[in-house]
Amino acid sequence: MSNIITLPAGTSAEPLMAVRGLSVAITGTTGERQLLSDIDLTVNARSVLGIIGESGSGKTILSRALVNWVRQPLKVTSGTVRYGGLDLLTLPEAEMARLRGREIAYIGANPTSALDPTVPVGHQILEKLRTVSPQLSREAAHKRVIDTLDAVRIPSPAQRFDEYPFQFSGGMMQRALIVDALVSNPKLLIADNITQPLDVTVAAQILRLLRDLQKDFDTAVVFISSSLGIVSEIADDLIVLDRGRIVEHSPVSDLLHKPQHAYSRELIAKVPKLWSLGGTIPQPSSGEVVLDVRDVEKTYEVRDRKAIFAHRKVKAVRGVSFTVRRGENFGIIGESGCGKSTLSRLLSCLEAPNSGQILFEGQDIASLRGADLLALRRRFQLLLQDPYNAIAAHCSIGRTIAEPLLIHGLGNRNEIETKVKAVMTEVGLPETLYDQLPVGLSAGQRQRVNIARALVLEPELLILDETLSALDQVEQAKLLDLFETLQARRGITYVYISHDLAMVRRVCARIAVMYLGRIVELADNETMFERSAHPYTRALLSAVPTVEHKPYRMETYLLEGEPPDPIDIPPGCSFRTRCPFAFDRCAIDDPVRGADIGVNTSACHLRADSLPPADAASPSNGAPA
Amino acid sequence: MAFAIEFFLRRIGQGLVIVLLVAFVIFTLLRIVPGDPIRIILGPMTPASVLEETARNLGLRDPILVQFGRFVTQVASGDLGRSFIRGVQGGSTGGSQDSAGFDPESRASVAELIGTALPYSLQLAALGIVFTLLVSVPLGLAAGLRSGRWPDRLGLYVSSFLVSLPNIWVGVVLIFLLSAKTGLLPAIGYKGFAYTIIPAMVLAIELSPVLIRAISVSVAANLGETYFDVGLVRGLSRRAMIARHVLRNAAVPLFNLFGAQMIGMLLGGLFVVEYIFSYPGLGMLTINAVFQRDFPIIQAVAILASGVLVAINMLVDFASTTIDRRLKF
Amino acid sequence: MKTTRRMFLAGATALGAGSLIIGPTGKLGSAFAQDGKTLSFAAAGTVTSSWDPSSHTVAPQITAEGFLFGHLTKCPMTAENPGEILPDLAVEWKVIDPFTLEYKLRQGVTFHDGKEFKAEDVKATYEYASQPSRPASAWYPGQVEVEIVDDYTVRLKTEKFGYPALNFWYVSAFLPILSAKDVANPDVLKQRPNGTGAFRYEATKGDQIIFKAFDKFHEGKPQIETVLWNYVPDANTRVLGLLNGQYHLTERLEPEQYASLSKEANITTQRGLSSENKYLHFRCNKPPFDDVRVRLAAVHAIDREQVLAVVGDAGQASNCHISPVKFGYTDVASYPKFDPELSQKLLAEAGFPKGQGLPEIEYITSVGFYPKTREYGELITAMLQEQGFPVKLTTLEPAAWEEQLYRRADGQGPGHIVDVGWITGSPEPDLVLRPNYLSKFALINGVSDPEIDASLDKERNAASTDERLKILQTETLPLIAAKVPSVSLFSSVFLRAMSKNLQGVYFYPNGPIDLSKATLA
Amino acid sequence: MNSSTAQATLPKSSQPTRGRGVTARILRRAWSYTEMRVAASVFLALALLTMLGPFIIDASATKMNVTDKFLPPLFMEGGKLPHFLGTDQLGRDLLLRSLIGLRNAFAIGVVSVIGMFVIGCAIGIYAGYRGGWVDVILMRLTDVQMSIPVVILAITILGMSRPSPASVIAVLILASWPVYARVSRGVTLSERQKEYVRAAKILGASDLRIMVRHIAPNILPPIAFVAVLDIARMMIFEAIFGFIGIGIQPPTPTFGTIISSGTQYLLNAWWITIVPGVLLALALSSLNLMGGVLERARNQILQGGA
Repeated sequence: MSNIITLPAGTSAEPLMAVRGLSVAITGTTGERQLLSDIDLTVNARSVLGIIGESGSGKTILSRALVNWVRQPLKVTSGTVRYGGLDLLTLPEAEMARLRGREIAYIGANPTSALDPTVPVGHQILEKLRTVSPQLSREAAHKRVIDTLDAVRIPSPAQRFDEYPFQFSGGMMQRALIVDALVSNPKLLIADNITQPLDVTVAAQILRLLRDLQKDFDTAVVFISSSLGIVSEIADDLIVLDRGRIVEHSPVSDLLHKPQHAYSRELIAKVPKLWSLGGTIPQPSSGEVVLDVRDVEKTYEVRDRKAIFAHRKVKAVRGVSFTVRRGENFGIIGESGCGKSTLSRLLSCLEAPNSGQILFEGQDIASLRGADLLALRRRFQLLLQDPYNAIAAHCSIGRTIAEPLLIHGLGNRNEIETKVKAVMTEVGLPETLYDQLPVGLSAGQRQRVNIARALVLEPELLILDETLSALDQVEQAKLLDLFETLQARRGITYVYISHDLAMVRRVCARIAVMYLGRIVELADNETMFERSAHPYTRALLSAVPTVEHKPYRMETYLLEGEPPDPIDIPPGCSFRTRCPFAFDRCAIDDPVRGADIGVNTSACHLRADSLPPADAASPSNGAPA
Repeated sequence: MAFAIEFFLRRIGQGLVIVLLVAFVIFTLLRIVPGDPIRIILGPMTPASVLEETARNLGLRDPILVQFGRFVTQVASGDLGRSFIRGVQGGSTGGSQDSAGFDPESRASVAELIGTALPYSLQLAALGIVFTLLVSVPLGLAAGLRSGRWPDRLGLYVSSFLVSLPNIWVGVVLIFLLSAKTGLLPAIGYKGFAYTIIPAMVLAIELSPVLIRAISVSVAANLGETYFDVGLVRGLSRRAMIARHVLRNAAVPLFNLFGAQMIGMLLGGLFVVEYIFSYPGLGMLTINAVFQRDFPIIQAVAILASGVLVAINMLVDFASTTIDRRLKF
Repeated sequence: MKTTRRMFLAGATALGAGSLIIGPTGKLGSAFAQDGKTLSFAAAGTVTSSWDPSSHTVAPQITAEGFLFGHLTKCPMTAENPGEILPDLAVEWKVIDPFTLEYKLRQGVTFHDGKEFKAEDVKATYEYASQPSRPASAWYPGQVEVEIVDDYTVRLKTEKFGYPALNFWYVSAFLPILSAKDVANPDVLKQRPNGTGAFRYEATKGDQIIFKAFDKFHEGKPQIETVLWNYVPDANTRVLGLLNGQYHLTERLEPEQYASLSKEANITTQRGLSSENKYLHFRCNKPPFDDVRVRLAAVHAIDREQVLAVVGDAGQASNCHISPVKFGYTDVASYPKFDPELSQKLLAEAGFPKGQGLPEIEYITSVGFYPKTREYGELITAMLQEQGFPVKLTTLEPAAWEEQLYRRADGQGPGHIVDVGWITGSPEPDLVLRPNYLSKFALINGVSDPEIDASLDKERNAASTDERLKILQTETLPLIAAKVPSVSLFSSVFLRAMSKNLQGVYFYPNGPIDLSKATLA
Repeated sequence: MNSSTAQATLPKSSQPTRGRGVTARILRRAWSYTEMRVAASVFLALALLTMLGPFIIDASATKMNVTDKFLPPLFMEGGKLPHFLGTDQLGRDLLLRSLIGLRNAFAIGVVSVIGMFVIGCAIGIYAGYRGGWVDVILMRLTDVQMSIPVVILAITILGMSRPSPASVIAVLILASWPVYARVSRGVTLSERQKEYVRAAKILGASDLRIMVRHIAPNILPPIAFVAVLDIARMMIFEAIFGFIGIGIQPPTPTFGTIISSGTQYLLNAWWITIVPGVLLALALSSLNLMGGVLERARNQILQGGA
């Protein structure tokens, strides 16, 4: 079958891959259920085919079917996947194996579990390279891997070669996997949702990297994503997948501007919008200060593997200060590792800060114990992200919501039931659920149970730690409305901790941006999104995958590399290692953000007007200024 | 390197504490359970006053902590003491009632007794492990690699069946079948290597099911890991993935199983099996010592056993962290 | 009294001895010990490191000492004539008065070290060994003075110590004669045995003791040059060794082993009634067995015939608290018999109708020391339960059992019923009766009964052996049978086996083996 | 296998990951195995036989009858009713004794497993939840405990004291609680990071309440499945103790004592040893097979839905 290898793939006459009438079903105890129906698609050489669909639409199954990776309980029920004159689906396993990794490469959504955790990353890439190109000498292969690692801008590749998968961040790992996929120079690359687990700034980097490489390597790419914003950045053509069926297939610009199918329009409507928002932007409140966070620090110790009996300090939160006023919606945003979750634990009094104070109505919550703490907990609640794990499966819904009342010893059995039912109605849960187990509740309903449980204590301050991020857009919107209603009725103050810029944009009056354990910018909503003063904020905003016009162009603000290790925070401005505008002073002098007295502050030596003006970058693919 | 040094320093330190605690627990236990060794040392008809006096002379009436302190000092200087009961001839003597002249020097040194018995036990243990591996590695691998299919079921049946056989019974049945009925192999006592075979088979029957199950679960779990499927899609062959990655990853839980469970089972098994077969190893020595209230031997064996367990656990953990760098220690 | 001995699988392989192929190494072992001069003995017990006979009461060591030491007299202890006394180092003996015995000593006897045997040695030995501080003094009636009449005549005098000298009449056959020189130097005594016996001590190597024939043995040098005492704790291994020719002689067989070895062509089995009886002692100083009616009720509940059926060859029926090979043995007519109705009646009289109200009774027995103790323990437990005794059986390993056996400082012992055997090396009945039934001792049962005490003193103080025999048989033994501080279940039979080509061996009922006339073809 | 594939196809809401939902699913999954049903039937049949045995076989058969000793099983020459499987050295009915032995062993197994489960998990949850030095000390304690093999510990304690059912159970618990402490501690460690624990804390629940009301109901059911295997293990230990002579004392029938006394008569009355052993092996095999299937089902459910 050597003709497969030598086949002049991608000639204009013939598509690289053609899928015809592909159907996949799942077999289970309840019989067969169709997951993909009658898929037709064509991948042309050197082109990028985007596939967009929501979770559950069958994207991943489709992507795997393209490499004949369909296993029990899934089953291909009909159709062909033709590649170079062969039907991959009927190809014997041994011949399929000769195509995989050589002609057709695949990258999945979960980079951290894609490689053997016990073998250094470089060694695994080397192993693959040597398998697909046995003629390469060990030294040559080694050099090629390191060169390619270098090409995808992995810092100090020779050293990284010997590091283990767990030592790679998600973004680094995804780069390594791109290397792994491209090192054999395949004709077709299938990239299944590869930016999904990544932060927006890192995802933007990966996206750009993939686009560059695709051009350099002349590889055809099937790019699968659930984010229209992302896929539209890279794809030439776009396929819209809805419940296992292709509903639309058209060039990206056509789809974005003239969607044919109702579902496509729905998808586009769902893409979060930050700047083309209707309605009013939330305004700062002038109420009394409810929460006053003063210069809070939190450090953890980890064991040092390189020295004897040594510990290293992880500086998770470094001098965070802000104030929240009554009736206000305050937002804290940042990417993974920025210290949000530590801050959330500090705010919810699960941990105490190493230094600094957290004052709730003037009282330092870190010093509270016993009954005082219990009393505080009534007025001060936190809502968590995961609606599945936050409530117990073995308790009835009524019992779950009643739990805080029982803990605090509020009321007798009847009073509790009345209260619980009232609050259930308030959050939009039917009273009939009172005696039911949470099994079968949707994510939104579960989150409502969660909210009801917090509300039953009638708190004054609610901290929402990624509370809505597990929900889809529609549910999110409904709950945000609920919060608004509750705020109006009960005068609750909210602190939203989130990485979701669109959500924050919609509801928060004032917003703090965190980077490496610090608030780098704190400003009111409008200033933040329209006239941000910090390069990091701008980078963040520029990387948001939207399909609207952005004031900050990605080309201008794209960040290099990844945030430094919180153990080894560089001297000077901690952002300077990635800042496109860093200059000499940044390396010596750590910029300090002014105290939060209601004005907008930013921790940057540059004044907002020395940064490139919003929406002023050149429209071409120009290098950063 | 720094990691290795710290690892061993830390673990040896912890290990010493554990061994010391084990020694203390056993030491205390021996002194609070009913049964006064002095009656056995001196024999049944010794007058009470003589009993007391000898017990005092031997330090058996001091507070436990004082006795323990003395014992630890003695062990630290390399002396495991002398048996209460066993004469230098090796056999247990029963009561030498020479109250005036009870002379510990005439009793066998514990270190020597252990030194004599240990090689037998090691030989038995080694052969047992070899048998165990011969049975469980092929079966476990087959079961793990064909998860859900017949080799897997076979593995389940075989391990469920073997684990249900009490070693005492298996021992007796094997003696009956292989020795008494057919005369294929010798069984009771020890007069040559052949005497190790049946006891080792009993050990293997006890250990195999655990290992079969562990290997199959561990291998199957790794086949279910994303990296395995991804590896195939990345272009590596199934064989290469299994040989280079699955087995490597599967080894980590197996190492831990070996350290945490198998060695303990092996030690326990040795005791019972040696007892069944009158096999002159450590287990036999210890069981007799227990029944004879021969404290010095029991203590020494307990210390030795826990020391071995601690050391093996340390090595196993080190091997695991070397294979899988994510593991903490 | 005590050995460690594995009962495990005892008999398992021996039962199939006929069809048994010994393992590969078996052949190897048969190569040695075939020269006709070396006898290899598989012993069930080992010896202490002290060779001073007065330092212990350990049965296997007495067997070992049997090779080495001579005694003034010999008692073959046969059931036909339990009181028979034969000369050994003494050639004549007579009663001078109630407190004096005279022995004429044999001339021309030498110790292993070459010293000539004389009256001084008898004096030294008797006066040393009978000191109450010597651990083995319990074997002897009491302290004694020895008067040297001349080099070959001695007189044992007991007047000063207040008991009749006749008490030594039989014990003289049991007390090993030491050299006066050694008695003066206890260290030597401990380290190197020096007697007048047929064999001398050569060396101890690991589990083996080597004895060599004594050239100047007064009855003539034994034909067997070397005796190897191999300590083989496992009964099964002993049998296997015997079968494959590694050993010529072995002891302490299980009944099943004995039965199957009897069928072997080249093996001689030997079944010898021993001086040991097996007893169940009742702890008489605590309820409920402080009441003689309850004790009798228990005894009437036990069908000793069934017990014997379980014990098989290892036991022989006897209705007496002493063994048939003991002086004074008689078949006590009034010995309590299996009678459930009487048992119920006695229980009711004692206030425990059908056993109601009895506390839980613990029956302590050993496993692995005497044959079949657990089996008949279960049987007796069931029999007692049948009559309403709430009995719980506790089986212990020999060491643990022995630790529980004797009364403690507070006078009481653990449990309520204890299974034990009592063996002595002389026909003297008092060695059994006084330690067990005299209130002052009552080592195990703790009985305190003036009538028994009086009767025991009366028989001891009898002026002549005939009179003593009469008192024992008509008064003392029936009295003990009526009061049952303990019940004697049966008399033990020792089961041994040897190679067919070993002949002329004499086994004493308490264990020692006389090889001085033995030949090995 | 292919959990990731299956996961991708299932809508999230159908994947309960914790609590009783899981338990029920594991049980359902386990029951779908033929092995489970066969093993359960065998076990149930034995249990029934144990309960009914004394009614089927004449009760006097348990009594000793020296004239009827060493009767072979019915299928052999010389067998005699009502002794289906023959008699022992004291003429007692072997089947009945084995069944009673099985019942006693099972009772001891169950009680000791419950004991070690409760104690071990309580300690494990406490250590895992508390963390810090409490954890270090408790875990080192389990190290110590685990460094003494069960048999050695048992021989030392039981061999030196007077064994009774209670002391046998106590020794088994003492020797085996660390396993449960370790497992439950491990799960608790990861569990206390989970959101529901944080949620409960934020609501103001005390630590005790969190451990008892929130963590325990979540983590214990899956551990309980493994405990089934331990019942069998404990029954084997009970037999070993009986064999060595440090278990429950005769005449109460236990497998260990029956086997150990039978070994003396192995060649002329092999059934005394073999018959109870076969019965025990049958009972334990069914128990172990059930445990094995449960464990397997648990792994499938937990890995498939994690």
